[in-house]
Amino acid sequence: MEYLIIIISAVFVNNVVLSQFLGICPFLGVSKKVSTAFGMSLALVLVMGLATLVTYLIQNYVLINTWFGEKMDITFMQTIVFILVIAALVQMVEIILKKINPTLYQALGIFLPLITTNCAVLGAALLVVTKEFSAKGVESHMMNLGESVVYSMSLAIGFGIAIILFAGMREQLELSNVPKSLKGTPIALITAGLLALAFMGFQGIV
Amino acid sequence: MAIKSSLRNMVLVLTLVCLGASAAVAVVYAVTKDPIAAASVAKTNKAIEEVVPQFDNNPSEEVLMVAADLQKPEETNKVYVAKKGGEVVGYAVESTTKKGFGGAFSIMVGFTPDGKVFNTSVLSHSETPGLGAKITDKGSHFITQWKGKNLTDGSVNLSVKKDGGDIDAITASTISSRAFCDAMERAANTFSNINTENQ
Amino acid sequence: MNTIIFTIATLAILGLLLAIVLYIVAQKFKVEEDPRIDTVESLMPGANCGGCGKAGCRAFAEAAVKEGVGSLFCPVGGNAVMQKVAEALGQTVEEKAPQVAVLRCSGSCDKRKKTSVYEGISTCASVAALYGGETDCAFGCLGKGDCEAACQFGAIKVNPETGLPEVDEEKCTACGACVKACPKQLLELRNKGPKGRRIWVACRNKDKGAPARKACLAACIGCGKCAKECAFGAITVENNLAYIDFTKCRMCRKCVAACPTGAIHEVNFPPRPAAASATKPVAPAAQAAPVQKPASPVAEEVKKEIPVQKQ
Amino acid sequence: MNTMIVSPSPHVHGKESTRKLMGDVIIALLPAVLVSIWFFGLSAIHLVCVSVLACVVFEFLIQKFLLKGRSTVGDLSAVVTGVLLALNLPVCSPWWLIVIGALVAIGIAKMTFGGLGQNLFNPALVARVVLLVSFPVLMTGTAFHAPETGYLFGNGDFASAALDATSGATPLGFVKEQLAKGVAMEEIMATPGLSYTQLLFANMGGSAGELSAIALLLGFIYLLCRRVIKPWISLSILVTVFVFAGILYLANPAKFVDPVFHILNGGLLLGAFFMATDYVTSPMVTKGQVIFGIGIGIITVLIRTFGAYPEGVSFAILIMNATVPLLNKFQPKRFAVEAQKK
Amino acid sequence: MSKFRYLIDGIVKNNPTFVLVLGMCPTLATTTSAVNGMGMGLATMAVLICSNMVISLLAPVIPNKVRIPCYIVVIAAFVTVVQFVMQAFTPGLYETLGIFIPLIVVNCIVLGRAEAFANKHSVGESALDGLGIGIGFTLALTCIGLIREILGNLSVFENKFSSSDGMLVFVLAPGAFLVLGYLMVLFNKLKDRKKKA
Amino acid sequence: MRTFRMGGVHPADKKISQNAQIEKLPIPKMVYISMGQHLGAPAAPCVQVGDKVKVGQLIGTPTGFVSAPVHSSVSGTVKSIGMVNDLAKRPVNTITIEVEGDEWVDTIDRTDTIVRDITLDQKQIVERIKECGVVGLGGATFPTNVKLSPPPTAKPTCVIINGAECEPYLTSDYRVMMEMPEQVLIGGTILMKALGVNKCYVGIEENKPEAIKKLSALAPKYPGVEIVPLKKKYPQGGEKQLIDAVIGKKVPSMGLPVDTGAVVQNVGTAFAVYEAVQKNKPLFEGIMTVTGDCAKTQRNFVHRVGTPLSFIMEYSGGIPENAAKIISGGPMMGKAVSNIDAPTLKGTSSILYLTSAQTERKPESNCIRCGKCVAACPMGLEPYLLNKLGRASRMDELEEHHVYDCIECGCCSFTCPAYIPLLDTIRLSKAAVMKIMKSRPKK
Ligand SMILES: Cc1cc2nc3c(=O)[nH]c(=O)nc-3n(C[C@H](O)[C@H](O)[C@H](O)COP(=O)(O)O)c2cc1C
Ligand SMILES: Cc1cc2nc3c(=O)[nH]c(=O)nc-3n(C[C@H](O)[C@H](O)[C@H](O)COP(=O)(O)O)c2cc1C
Ligand SMILES: Cc1cc2nc3c(=O)[nH]c(=O)nc-3n(C[C@H](O)[C@H](O)[C@H](O)COP(=O)(O)O)c2cc1C
Ligand SMILES: Cc1cc2nc3c(=O)[nH]c(=O)nc-3n(C[C@H](O)[C@H](O)[C@H](O)CO)c2cc1C
Ligand code: SF4
Ligand code: SF4
Ligand code: SF4
Ligand code: SF4
Ligand code: FES
Repeated sequence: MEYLIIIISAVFVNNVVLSQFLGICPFLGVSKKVSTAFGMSLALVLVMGLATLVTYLIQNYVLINTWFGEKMDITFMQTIVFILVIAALVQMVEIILKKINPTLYQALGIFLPLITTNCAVLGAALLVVTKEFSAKGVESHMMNLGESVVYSMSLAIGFGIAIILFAGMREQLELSNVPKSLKGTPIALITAGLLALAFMGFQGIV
Repeated sequence: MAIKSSLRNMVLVLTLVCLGASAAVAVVYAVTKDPIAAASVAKTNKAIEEVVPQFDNNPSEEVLMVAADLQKPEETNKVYVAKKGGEVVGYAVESTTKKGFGGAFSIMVGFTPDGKVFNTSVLSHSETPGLGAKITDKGSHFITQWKGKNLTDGSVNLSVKKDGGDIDAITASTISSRAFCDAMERAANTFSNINTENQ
Repeated sequence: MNTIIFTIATLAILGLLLAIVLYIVAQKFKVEEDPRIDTVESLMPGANCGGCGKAGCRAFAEAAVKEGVGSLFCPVGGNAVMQKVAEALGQTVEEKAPQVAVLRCSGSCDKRKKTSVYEGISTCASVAALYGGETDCAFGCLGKGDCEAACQFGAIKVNPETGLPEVDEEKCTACGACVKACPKQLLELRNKGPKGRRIWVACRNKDKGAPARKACLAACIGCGKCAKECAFGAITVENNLAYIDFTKCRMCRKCVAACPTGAIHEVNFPPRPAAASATKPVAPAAQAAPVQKPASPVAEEVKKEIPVQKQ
Repeated sequence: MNTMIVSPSPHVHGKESTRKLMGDVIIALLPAVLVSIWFFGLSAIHLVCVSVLACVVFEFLIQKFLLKGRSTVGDLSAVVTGVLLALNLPVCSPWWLIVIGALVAIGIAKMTFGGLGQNLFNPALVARVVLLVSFPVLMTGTAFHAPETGYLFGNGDFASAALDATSGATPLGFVKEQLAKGVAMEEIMATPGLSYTQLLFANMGGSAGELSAIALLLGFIYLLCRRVIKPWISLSILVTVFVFAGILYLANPAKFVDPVFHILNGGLLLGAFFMATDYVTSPMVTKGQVIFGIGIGIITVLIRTFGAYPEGVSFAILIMNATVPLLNKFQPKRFAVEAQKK
Repeated sequence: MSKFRYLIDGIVKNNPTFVLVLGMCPTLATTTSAVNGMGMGLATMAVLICSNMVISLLAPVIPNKVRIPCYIVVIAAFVTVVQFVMQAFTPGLYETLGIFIPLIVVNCIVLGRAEAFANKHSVGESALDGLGIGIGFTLALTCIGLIREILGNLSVFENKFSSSDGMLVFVLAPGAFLVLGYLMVLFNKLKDRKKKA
Repeated sequence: MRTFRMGGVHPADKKISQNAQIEKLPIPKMVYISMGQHLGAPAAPCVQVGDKVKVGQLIGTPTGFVSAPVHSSVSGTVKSIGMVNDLAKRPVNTITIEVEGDEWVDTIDRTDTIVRDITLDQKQIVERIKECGVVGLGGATFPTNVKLSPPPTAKPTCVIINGAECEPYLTSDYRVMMEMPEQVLIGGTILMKALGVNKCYVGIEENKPEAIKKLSALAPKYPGVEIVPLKKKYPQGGEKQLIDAVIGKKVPSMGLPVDTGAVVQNVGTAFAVYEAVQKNKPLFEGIMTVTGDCAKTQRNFVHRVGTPLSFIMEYSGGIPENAAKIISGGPMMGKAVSNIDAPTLKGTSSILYLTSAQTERKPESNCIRCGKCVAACPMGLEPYLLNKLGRASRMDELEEHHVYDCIECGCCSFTCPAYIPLLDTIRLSKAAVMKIMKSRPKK
């Protein structure tokens, strides 16, 4: 039940793009076609799950640890360490994917580099280790490893749902004659705004 | 322009850059460590000043850790004691609720020694701007209505009027108001427990 | 102090590991692509118009690197770009005479009566698929501007007054997009000519003289006078229609004066000597305009000149 | 006969037009408008007039000065939006609220996308939701009180009974509040003013268009008869709400609202009949339409039951509006199925 | 004079928000008021200038294959430094901007300028570019924040000019997208008009 | 009652000329016989200028597999051979004959007796049909002999005689059924024999109850022939729709009608087949309607192929003053006439006058996504989408959305409340996509 609440909260209520404002650049950039949006989402679910797994461990076993009998807390290094690790991780995923599943690589590979500079990945990594999770029906608490990974993969799924809906709408807009001065990014932003408005309906569900 | 990407170069450069960067960060960390701590103390002090009558000690140094619920002694709240001329003039109780609309928020409640609320102040929150965030409006009726109320003698029913209590809620923000009441209740209980615990 | 040391150590180790990983990646996945393709692409105009016959500028660059520049030509960039590309690849190119699109129809609104009204989507393709067009000339311009829509350089515009498209020779890159777009094949790429001077038959009407005349006052009636006049054999008449081969034409302008309907256009020529034009029934209009409106012939006079068709 | 007209086939037209369709929708909305005028008198007239006028004026001005195109006021779609917006607002909304709503509906939700037919979200609903989010007090609070001006033709006793009962909140908000307090559903339904007959014919709380289920149904039937809309979207919404709410109700009758109440209340019928069926923002093919309806039904009950807002239809429709381009990927059944057989 | 151009370019021609459409997350998330927007803009500007300068210094000795990681480390270091400084001296702002301060690391503007500009230009030019882009970003964010604040909260730089409530949507998520969208239209129109004139 | 299963519209019926008996149109002074009277390669003239020709004499020979011979419809002297504009003002190779008397070739049986016995065998029938230049008279003028020689892989099972005449106004098929019912049924029997099948359906829409009655009464005399009344719905007469309505099978995309086993022939074609096979009469006459609400008279004629349309208009009272558009064919699929001097062809089925109010194309407004076009399309396409994709030149997507399946029936344009000329764009897109598909190397 707790996991269900975490998932619903991350996918709908606190949608990464539409309510937390993370990962807007790829949301705007890779949403011209539904198929690419779908590929991007899959890649993101994979990377965000992995990244959170790794950074969670780093946070709790490297940055906060006892070394040579001395308690150490260098959480202030979070930002640098996380981003470095994420960058490396993405590269590794790329290599490994290419080796073990070339077809999947064909589908997802091109999106991987884009993900490095995606706020959502670093944002989720930082969120799960710094913020308590709170929602209706659960005591707010720091998330454990399992919850963290599920949470950030759910965030990625939320990203996926938002970007796929958005891409569908943009495909339709592409064929309609939107006023010239609004073509392109402006109309995309306004559409995203209205989508965010609709998603506000999920407020308070969990 | 750039030098060759040989293994030696790559390892060397990246390691060096990391070294340099981490050294810089570590140094700045060391330098700003104290100001950061000071800023945080200043913030607490400012909040204390707001909620208790004038004092001349440094309440940040006179902190009591008191549980709101004696059944759960490990969950303690901070209580800052304000003194003037050695005489206790008030207690500033830090209290947190997890029932806010946007999750947890914490407030500082000042009590005079006789148990009356002197003033309240919000330390941190993530309520909706324009709605729940009105709990931070200092002059609003919602905040001023607490002043002078004695929360420890049972004369006040600590819930919003909608739920049958005595507190006027902020319009369209019943949830935040309820949470605020919850935090007040914790603060009041903490206050009541000061004496029981510290004797 | 320990914190600082620990910090530095952690990050240094991380950096080290990362560098090694990246080195391995770099080694394993080298992408081999001829760097010259990028170089050539950067030299291209980047219009991606397809005028060269390739799928776009990048495709052109690939072809140029692979097959050599020999048979390639970028109409947009012209000789200047081709020269640069050749230089970059260490090859040579032949100069190509600069070209420009011309319209082979003179049936402006005042010369060609509308005999029907077309209703439907406003594209030449649609009109052409449906019928011969709003006038009685089944060969002439339909005026719905498919060519204008096809030109990505804004070089061709339908003049609402004449109902005919006009080519702006400054902007035209001779990419040929309009030539492909016109369902009536009314646009032709012709050499720009010395000092921009060109002469061509601005008509494609293959009807016999009488019906052609009836449909359009400016139609070529296939009378053959121009061909007789031309000393260089540049003009041929076939299916009641004259055509000037621009490779043979020497710009003497005799044919222009000989044409009884004004179907032959000339541009960028200096004004004729007064005497010459006075004797001719057809006086060419003001010179410098990129596309000439042929002067309207005096209808009565010309009628007499229409020779009997031989078939 | 000098110049004949020549055009590609077909040479005749069915004579159906956008304006006629919109006119039919307006006619279908009349019963609901009349009911609200019957009960709220002048203020309902004020609401509808301001809303329609503002929508039409904004459409005209934007088309003329910003988009610089042929005036599109004549197609009557702005009037439809105006009437629906009015039916979605509390009866005594101040004029400025209505005007802001009209600006949002026409300016942001419709003309920004290029006008009729191009918008992705239902304009009237975008406006309602923007107002709901922006002015929660005005949109859900005591504004639902009947005006002091009294009822033009109504019967005072009946009205005041209803008013006391719901103390100004919408019936749905009221029920939700009571349920949250732990009052059992049966007890709540015993409150005067909340009987089903009242909901069916004319209940007092809620937006102008939520008053009478019968009036809305009448309009719906008119639209079906005139073949303006097909029933699939509306039916699938109602069935889904009934089933989903029914399951919840059966699981715990004390905690959840019963399904009939769900259906008769809170603009569900208005939404299902008139707003979810907006051509522009609903799928084309029956399969998509059914999924669209099911989605709206589920989200509506979810929001109503668990969400922060007492009312969920508007959000549900907007959320499903966003899925329409994807749902339109369901292609109609092709005639020639075995494509590329050769 | 010519160097001065780099600065101006960053504000108009290469405006990171309206033209390059980069760094959208902080742009949308932190502009609930003009002050917040400006704070975010300044923080980003500080990082931009410093990282631009350092990267333009380091670029010649960095092998291509570790280019991105090196840049990221440099940027992340500056971000962390800014984090400390803000925590110490503007704790209130630091708390409001929250997670978006560390996220400056992945702000595409910063890495983007490092890639597109700093590694090809001198230290001075890079600093100017960072300053220009930073000003452009700050102006844009302040502007968005101001409009959202005026519409959503009826206040200007956190001074309420009316005691009633504004239109809440504008301080909430949808308002961010809408305001940016319409501002972009306005920006483009103004730019077009200037071009024509 | 049977009908096809998807889409369709209900334009007003308007069969106002249905009670006008077929009359013989006088022979004009000059006829213009086009060499391109049929789908496929035009015929090649086989007479010289100055030659004397008789009625029914071969004057054009087919030039390919899908092509048909052309016969003279009059007797007289060949005046010229050359380009003459057709009704769309496009030049077509044409033989102009100056009429002198009315002398027929003597192989033609000119009596009125109905010949019921079919003496020719299967092969001879097809050969005769080919020699007589019989082409489909339902609109496409596809050479009938080609349809009767299906590819060896196809297994014909039935003939369907298309008596739907679903287009408003048109009544020529109805008149044929009313006045030559037996000949049509014999034609059907001949077609069965030609294909070696033993089933022949005659599909007739319910708005022609008299014809249904008449044919049903005669049908029992002809084994295998069955009259199938159909609901009134446009485009019932479309080949694919008719097959679906009558035998419930769907012609596959890019497939041939015979893939379902059915071969569809128009009633007029059936009559022409009868005349060719039983009377040895080549196809040089056609039956056509002159009609329109504003028309001076409502007529049905037998015309000699090559008669100028203007002659027929004059003969039937002249062009009405308020006619704004003249159509050859029905209002849904017919071609607008831009050249009234153009000659009739074998397939010319009508002259229809429409007033400007009737044919008004209002300025198009935005698509309101009402889905009415989707619901109306008998092929299950999405016209609104094809229109948008077409205007954006998205060839790949047009192909994905089956633009090539469009039968150009016009239901979509007819029904669109926004007055969007959907078929205009779809037709162009279809042509462009088909061109691309054809140029693709086959697997
Ligand atoms: C986007 C959004 C933000 C909200 N923020 C708050 C909030 O911060 N505090 C609060 O008490 N209610 C908030 N609400 C309103 C609650 O969801 C709920 O409707 C309200 O508190 C109960 O209504 P009432 O106070 O009028 O009885 C918010 C609603 C929405 C849609
Ligand atoms: C939309 C449409 C409507 C048609 N309507 C008729 C019709 O009413 N009667 C008819 O005989 N043929 C009609 N046809 C032509 C038939 O599809 C088919 O070509 C014809 O019946 C075949 O017979 P034929 O070869 O003898 O002409 C129509 C075709 C289309 C595409
Ligand atoms: C190349 C070609 C071959 C055809 N072969 C056959 C055939 O073997 N059998 C048949 O019944 N129809 C055949 N058709 C006829 C068409 O499928 C169709 O019946 C004809 O175009 C008339 O249809 P319409 O009047 O509905 O347009 C062929 C058509 C073409 C273009
Ligand atoms: C059946 C039907 C329902 C409609 N419903 C709405 C509606 O809910 N809201 C609205 O703004 N307009 C509605 N309209 C009008 C119009 O379609 C709408 O304004 C478009 O979305 C504007 O592009 C409706 C029109 C029709 C025909
Ligand atoms: S006028 Fe024709 S040839 Fe010239 S640039 Fe335009 S499209 Fe190309
Ligand atoms: S030249 Fe050709 S394409 Fe251009 S308007 Fe005339 S007919 Fe159309
Ligand atoms: S014309 Fe084509 S697309 Fe339109 S309804 Fe007919 S088959 Fe469908
Ligand atoms: S019928 Fe017309 S308005 Fe309706 S969906 Fe089709 S194209 Fe659009
Ligand atoms: S700023 Fe670019 S993804 Fe967040």
